[in-house]
Amino acid sequence: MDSSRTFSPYSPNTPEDRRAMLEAVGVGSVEELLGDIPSRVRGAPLALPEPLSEQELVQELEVLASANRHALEGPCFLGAGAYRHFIPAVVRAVASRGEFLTAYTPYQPEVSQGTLQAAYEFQTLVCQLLAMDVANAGMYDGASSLAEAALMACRVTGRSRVAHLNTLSPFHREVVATYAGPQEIDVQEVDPAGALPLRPDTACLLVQHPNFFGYLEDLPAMERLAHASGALLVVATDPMAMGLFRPPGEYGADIAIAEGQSLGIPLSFGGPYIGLFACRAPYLRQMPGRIVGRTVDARGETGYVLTLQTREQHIRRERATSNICTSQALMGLMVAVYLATLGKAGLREAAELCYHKAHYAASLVQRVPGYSLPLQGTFFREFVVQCPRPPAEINQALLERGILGGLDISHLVPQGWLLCVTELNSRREIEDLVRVLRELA
Amino acid sequence: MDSSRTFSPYSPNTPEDRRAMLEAVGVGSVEELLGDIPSRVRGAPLALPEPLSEQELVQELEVLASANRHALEGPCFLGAGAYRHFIPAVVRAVASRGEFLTAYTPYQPEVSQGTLQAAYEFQTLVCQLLAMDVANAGMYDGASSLAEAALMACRVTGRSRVAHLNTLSPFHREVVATYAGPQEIDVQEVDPAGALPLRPDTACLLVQHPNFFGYLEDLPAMERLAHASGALLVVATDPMAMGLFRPPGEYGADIAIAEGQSLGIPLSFGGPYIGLFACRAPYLRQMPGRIVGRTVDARGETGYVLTLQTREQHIRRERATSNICTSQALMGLMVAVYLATLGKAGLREAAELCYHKAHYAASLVQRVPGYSLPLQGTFFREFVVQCPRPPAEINQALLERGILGGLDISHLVPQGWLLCVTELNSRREIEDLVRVLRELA
Amino acid sequence: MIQRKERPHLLDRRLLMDRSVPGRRGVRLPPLDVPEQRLPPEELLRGDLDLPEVSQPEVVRYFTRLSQLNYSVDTNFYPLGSCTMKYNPKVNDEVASLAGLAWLHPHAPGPCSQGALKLLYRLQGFLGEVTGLPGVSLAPMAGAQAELAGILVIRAYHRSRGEQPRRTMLIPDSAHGTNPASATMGGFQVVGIPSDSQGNLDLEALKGKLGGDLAGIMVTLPSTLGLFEPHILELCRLVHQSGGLVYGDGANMNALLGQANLGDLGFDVVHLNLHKTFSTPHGGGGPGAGPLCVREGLAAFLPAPVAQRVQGNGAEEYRLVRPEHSIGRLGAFHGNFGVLVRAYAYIRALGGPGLRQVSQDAVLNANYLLARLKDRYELAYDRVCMHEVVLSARRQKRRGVRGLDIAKRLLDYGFHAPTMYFPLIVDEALMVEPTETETKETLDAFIAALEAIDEEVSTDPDLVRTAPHSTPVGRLDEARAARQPDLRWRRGRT
Amino acid sequence: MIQRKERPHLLDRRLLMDRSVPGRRGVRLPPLDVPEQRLPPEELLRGDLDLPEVSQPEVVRYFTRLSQLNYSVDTNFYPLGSCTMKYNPKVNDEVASLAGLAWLHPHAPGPCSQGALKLLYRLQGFLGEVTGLPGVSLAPMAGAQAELAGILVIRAYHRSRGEQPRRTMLIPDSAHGTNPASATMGGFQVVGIPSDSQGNLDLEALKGKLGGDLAGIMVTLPSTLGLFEPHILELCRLVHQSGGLVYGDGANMNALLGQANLGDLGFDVVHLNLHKTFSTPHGGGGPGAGPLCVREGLAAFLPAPVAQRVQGNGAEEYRLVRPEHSIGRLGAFHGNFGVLVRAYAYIRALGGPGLRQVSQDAVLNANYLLARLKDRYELAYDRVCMHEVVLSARRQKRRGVRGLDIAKRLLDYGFHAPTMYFPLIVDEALMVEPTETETKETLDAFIAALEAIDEEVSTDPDLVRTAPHSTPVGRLDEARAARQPDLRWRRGRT
Ligand SMILES: Cc1ncc(COP(=O)(O)O)c(C=O)c1O
Ligand SMILES: Cc1ncc(COP(=O)(O)O)c(C=O)c1O
Repeated sequence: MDSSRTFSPYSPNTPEDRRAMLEAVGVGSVEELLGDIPSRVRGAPLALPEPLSEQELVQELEVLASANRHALEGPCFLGAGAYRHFIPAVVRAVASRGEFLTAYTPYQPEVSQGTLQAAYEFQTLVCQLLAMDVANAGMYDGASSLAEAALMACRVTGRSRVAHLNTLSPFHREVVATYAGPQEIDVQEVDPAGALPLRPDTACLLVQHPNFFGYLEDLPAMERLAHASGALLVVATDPMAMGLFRPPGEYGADIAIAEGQSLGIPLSFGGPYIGLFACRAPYLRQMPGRIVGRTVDARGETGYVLTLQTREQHIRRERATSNICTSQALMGLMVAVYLATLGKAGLREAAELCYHKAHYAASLVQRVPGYSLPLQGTFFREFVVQCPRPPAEINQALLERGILGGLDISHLVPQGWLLCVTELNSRREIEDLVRVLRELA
Repeated sequence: MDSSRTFSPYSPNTPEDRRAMLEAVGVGSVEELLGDIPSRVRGAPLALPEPLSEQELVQELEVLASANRHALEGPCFLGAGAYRHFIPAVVRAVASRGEFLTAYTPYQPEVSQGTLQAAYEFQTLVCQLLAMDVANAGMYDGASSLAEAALMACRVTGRSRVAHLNTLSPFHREVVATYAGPQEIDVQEVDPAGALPLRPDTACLLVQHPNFFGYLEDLPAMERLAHASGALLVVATDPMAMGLFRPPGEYGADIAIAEGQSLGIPLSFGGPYIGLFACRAPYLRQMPGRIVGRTVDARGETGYVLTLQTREQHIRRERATSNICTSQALMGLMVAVYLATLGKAGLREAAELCYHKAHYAASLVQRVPGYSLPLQGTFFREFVVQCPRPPAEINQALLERGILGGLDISHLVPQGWLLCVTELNSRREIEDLVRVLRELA
Repeated sequence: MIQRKERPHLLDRRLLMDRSVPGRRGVRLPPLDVPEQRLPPEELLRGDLDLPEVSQPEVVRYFTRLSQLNYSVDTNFYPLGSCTMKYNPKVNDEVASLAGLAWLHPHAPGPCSQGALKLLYRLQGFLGEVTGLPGVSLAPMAGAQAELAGILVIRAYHRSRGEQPRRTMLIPDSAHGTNPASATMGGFQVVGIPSDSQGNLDLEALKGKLGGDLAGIMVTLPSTLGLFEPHILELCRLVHQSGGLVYGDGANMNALLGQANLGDLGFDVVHLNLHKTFSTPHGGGGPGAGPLCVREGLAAFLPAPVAQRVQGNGAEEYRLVRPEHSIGRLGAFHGNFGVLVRAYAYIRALGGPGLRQVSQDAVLNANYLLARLKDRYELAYDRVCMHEVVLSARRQKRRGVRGLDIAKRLLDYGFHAPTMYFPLIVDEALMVEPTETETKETLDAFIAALEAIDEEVSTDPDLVRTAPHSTPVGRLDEARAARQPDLRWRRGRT
Repeated sequence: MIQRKERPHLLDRRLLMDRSVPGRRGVRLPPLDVPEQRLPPEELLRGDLDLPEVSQPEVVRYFTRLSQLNYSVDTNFYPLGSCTMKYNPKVNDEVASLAGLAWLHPHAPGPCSQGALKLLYRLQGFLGEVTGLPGVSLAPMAGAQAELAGILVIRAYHRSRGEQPRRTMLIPDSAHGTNPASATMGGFQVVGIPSDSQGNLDLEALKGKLGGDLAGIMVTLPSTLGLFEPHILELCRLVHQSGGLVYGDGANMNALLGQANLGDLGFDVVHLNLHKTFSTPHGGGGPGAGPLCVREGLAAFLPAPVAQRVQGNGAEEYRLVRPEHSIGRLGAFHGNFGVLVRAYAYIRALGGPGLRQVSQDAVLNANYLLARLKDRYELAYDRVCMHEVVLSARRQKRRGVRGLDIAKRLLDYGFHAPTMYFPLIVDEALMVEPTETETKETLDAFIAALEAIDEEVSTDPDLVRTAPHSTPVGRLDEARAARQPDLRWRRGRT
């Protein structure tokens, strides 16, 4: 009965099929076809665990999954770049359709109009959301989008210095550094308070808005600062905030990027997410990434194709605007379905729910003796709490009560704790949290 | 912000749409269209709970779901007509496709070839499995199929008495009684041991094989018994057992039915399942239910249609072979995908896994002092244990240790306990069970 | 060689068994982890088991391609009259597949199934409220089974009163075929009642059929003509006066949600089709669910089981019980639970006002179609309709094109056809039920298609008569299918 | 009026914004359950937010119909060379959507993410074993990003040795475009190496490029010509001798699974494409995952983070760490975890022998196509191939039909086209990669289609030149798309 270990359920051909094919090829065994492989690198079978049947596989993964505490398992106040939002079932229903899921990049547009039209929708939605002229079909994630935006700004301006505020996510900052370093681009931190003029060789000013700490920046001032030095203004934003706050395009941003995860993509331990990437029209040909365009077919019917490919690596090779190839198309589809489902009123409402709940939580927290909100200004759904004891201790105590607390950012703000509240946090959860904080005061 | 309570996300038309439509209709309000409804039955709004947003709905259902202890949550030894088997992911992937899920009964065959061809496959698979000539596209469940088989036998023979063995599932027996009663058909229990000749007015002998207690019947003897009196032999079987045991067709069954749930259908607290229904060719026109046939289209291409509809209620009305209309088509699809995926070797293996594990469990249980197997013969994956104390107590004790025990059948067999073991029960689960039994001896 | 316009990949229709290759398989099973046991004697064992042998990629591709040959609500408008092909919310499928529901064993003991039982209990309450008939059993697995059950309730009721057996069940000529079939299965004699010139039940004819043998009447409300019976109160009064009960076929409840209390109207027993009114997906022909709702005094006869709430020690507790004089079980377990979960979710999402809006929109959409189409297509009855409108292609027939042809031609326009030739009493019937989940734009496009087809009937009737032209297969030979039944694959035949 | 053969319902291509109707929406949100807070000043708030307003049924129908316009592995054979379009097991999608994985927060503290970290740790080990390069980072989100990361590892390595900067990166002319693009992004000067007449890298040319400025070489193995570089050992030796490192583009690893140890071959750094070799679905262009595997001495430079196992108090514990000299982060978090889960599941389902069988079948399938097609279509290089075969339509071009036309005509036959015009060094290239998950029958049907098209090239070249004819849209005007970019919907334009 153990014969079942010896075949792959995913490969159809049987020993007889193989024999017939070998005969057609005119060889006696597959080994003969592999003759170019030096014999001394062959031999040892792979030391991998025994294959599992599907039943065992599911069991193993269930054990691994249940060894995690996921973000829907109970109250959760973690954010910091990845957000717990409600995802309507239609998003999953659409994105799990095999025709979307198991297609490649749409190289044959005549049989890929589904992927292409969806990407065109995505580009439209990104432009509408960010109030920008043009958008690409999506990048790996928000952080790498920001890095690519910095490189793009250097190409556009011919300069090689990138300035960013000190309120930028440290994760984003690291990724910018990874991408900028090899191109000898200097990455420089500037303090938004002391808004000194930028150095004249600055290609762009990177501003996160809301910033890593959840607060809005003074974008009009940042716009003046950047443009006064001939630098581009690059804004990294959160798409859920776009339901409530003025978009980058209305502040004169030249490039706007965002982590798209908030829009219908599950947390999934950090990925796959998607980077939204948009810019002003004049910079279009310096944009990285896939772009879908509308055109006509031989009969004059509307159709969609990948376009402006001369920017891309497979045409331009070492002179391409980026090396990106496979990106996050399916996530773009999910974003499009999410936004279509929530629509104009829904996104506004979702953003407002986040806003009101976060502000309610903040108002309660700061009334607990010992806790304060050290930062001034307007925040969206995240804010920094200064705690009376190390946030790590607080998180530990919360976890014991089944609550996932905020992110410990005491390395950035003394006793700092970054708390996130979304529409998924009920009033009761918020009040339970505050009760525990009071105990820990 | 609470405007969202006032609309249905499932209905698109807006107040403006409605206004335009009312104008086209030429009335001022929908009320006017409802004028035929007597005013005294109108008025009071439905006293239903407040509508929920999708997010709240999911939360409510999650609470309800988690108030159950489901059969994959830990060791489970319950069977008795509903079985815990592994279901490959492809079954769910296919059955959740909107084109299958949201289609109606295929009344327009030109745009329903998916449903129709799948049903034809299902009919083929049922015939192959049961070794019968023809099958329909499925009935509500196994028990109602047996009832319909009894009625059919009465139509075929012109007789009005139905005999069944006392090893028939009490649930099936009840359903047969429900259907037979109004047609003044007598339902009579016979003892397989004392194989008296059947009364001459007997239309059929109903035999469950494996029977309710998990054991095979002496089908050759039953065949002689039935046919000797001119009665039909109706066999109710379990499709998983068909991977291992001789099928009803090889024993001369005239009608064979089965509960199809074992073949890729989740337990779902008892439904939806599907009844498999097959018979010998001469009785085809007395068969209830939908039947799909192969034919050709105007261009001579193969196509499938609902056929032999003159048996059915929508044509024949009060002279129909049955009143069945909506049945369980989607479950038939799931069965077809399941059988295609397991295939010939897989179904055999799955059945053997059940057999060996159940027999291993039986061998251990009967070695525990105080426990015995009161029944003789060959069983498949279920067997009756006679316990040293009331099975209810044993089940309670098991539950406290996280194990779902067997079905208490002490009303049928003194201290009787019906234990089911499938491929999903690991050796360890079996041995844990036996350990607890020993404690309870 | 392949034609310019053909879609060859949609035409590889080989069956699984024709694709079977010895040794292929789609899934691997776990190894045996217990000592191998002795198998029973050979003569009990199966010899050959002739099932397909295909790999997993082939299974996925085969069924995915089959699915693409289907028309569905998820792809376009499905105005199939009497079937209420409304949108099936995706979230309902998701909640029904939560492991705590989808993997709950039907024999799970009470403490292990409180969530499911509570759901059933609450759903019973919801449906009792919707119909105005508080006794509810969720056991029937579809409308037709509910009809049988309801008929048996009526039978049991009469028997319980110890009178002489009442054997007559009145059924209007417009009734769905399941009604007479169910009545017969329930042991009654079916007596037909004609409709009058307005499409209403002929009250005078009814009066002639009343009497001591009358067990009851099966009425569909609105009728299958999409019309609300204006004499319904009188009808119920008359039947009750004769000692009969009134059965309501609730398949058309989408017209009445929140608009009328069926109990107040005089119905004694009513079934609902959750797969119609309550948006559970039809699955290509099921599963459905047909809850049976009865007035207080009949609850003891309901099919088993029903869910009950009891005050346990302190906390409330739910359990399944068998009504005292139950007509019995209809299936091995508790009905199509997975369908019931979806209906529960639907009701919770909409609430009372939402359900009421459903029927309003359903009626408005139907009347919009009626108003816009009646110049081109004759109405079966020229009056306001409820949730569906029955057209007649009489006028087109005079120009040589049948309703069937028009239905088939609609497929070319990308729409599903209406229900054809039902109700039987309407010549060339085309029964159109738009449902509330369609947009005005979709209705407009459908109207435009029917108008264009009416043009074609004049300008190019042959185009219509030979339709459909753009579907995966052309018009199918149903006569041949019935004459030479080919109902299963057989080795060596193609 | 509608044409006989048209499929109008597939042609309603209106965009969401064109379908938008004020007041419609697809989902209801929960009511606010906390006291309403003061909103910030008006000037910070958004004025109009111009998003579509559509109902839920419309969303489902719109995207379902879009999906039906797509070709996919789930529908038919997808022999797109270099892309490894193999079957994507459905179970892998299911396990990736388990709540414990799909809803795990990336900042979840260690004790809350042990299952995920263990999975990552084990997957690193599996991939180290598969490549023979034990240092593994799962952070790169696709092949191209892994290339950049790998290039940066090479850069960091050279820097760590304190030598003068090495700036030259050698890249064969057959390389995928991502290689030169990544090398440039990594700060290197790209120097091309030609292929010889056998399709092998020209060793003599290589020798001429070696020297003190050499940072390394990027080699694809098998090459994009589907050929195994016979001089690979020599090549690696030469590069190493010059102080350079060898980067292996592992996109074609499907040919080598279990057949060759890349570390033993001499590679220093290799990326894998999990969305190719390890069967994770391509999603219409991602997400992918591009783990980077390096030899022991380079592990300290790997991109952050990597998973590590530590012996906690008694029990083992997993955590994410930043390698000591890491080139840094590539994304905000830990890579495309959801993709990694699927690849993990794939490896667990197949094990060592299963993976080895994969490459054997992939190579056999490709050679079968080669053997059966070479009489009709010229081979780029007339020798045994690995997992893919590169044909040339030179012969057909002489008859006036280009490779592009043949590719488009294949769509009419229900097959996806091969990769066209790549590698750039092959005239009229048609690069065919069957993968191991296709049946012999499918390959035979594909061969028959290519044979039939070759006939058509002689008998009816125009039929081929104007193909495709049966697809949802005809041949698209790509030049116009690039000349007049129309990249988004705008109000008032259609
Ligand atoms: C009016 C009417 N009654 C009864 C039924 C039978 O319901 P079911 O198909 O659920 O058995 C139908 C179904 O088409 C119907 O339209
Ligand atoms: C040979 C080769 N290298 C690299 C890549 C780039 O990989 P990705 O698309 O994952 O970025 C590809 C993808 O097509 C490829 O074929």
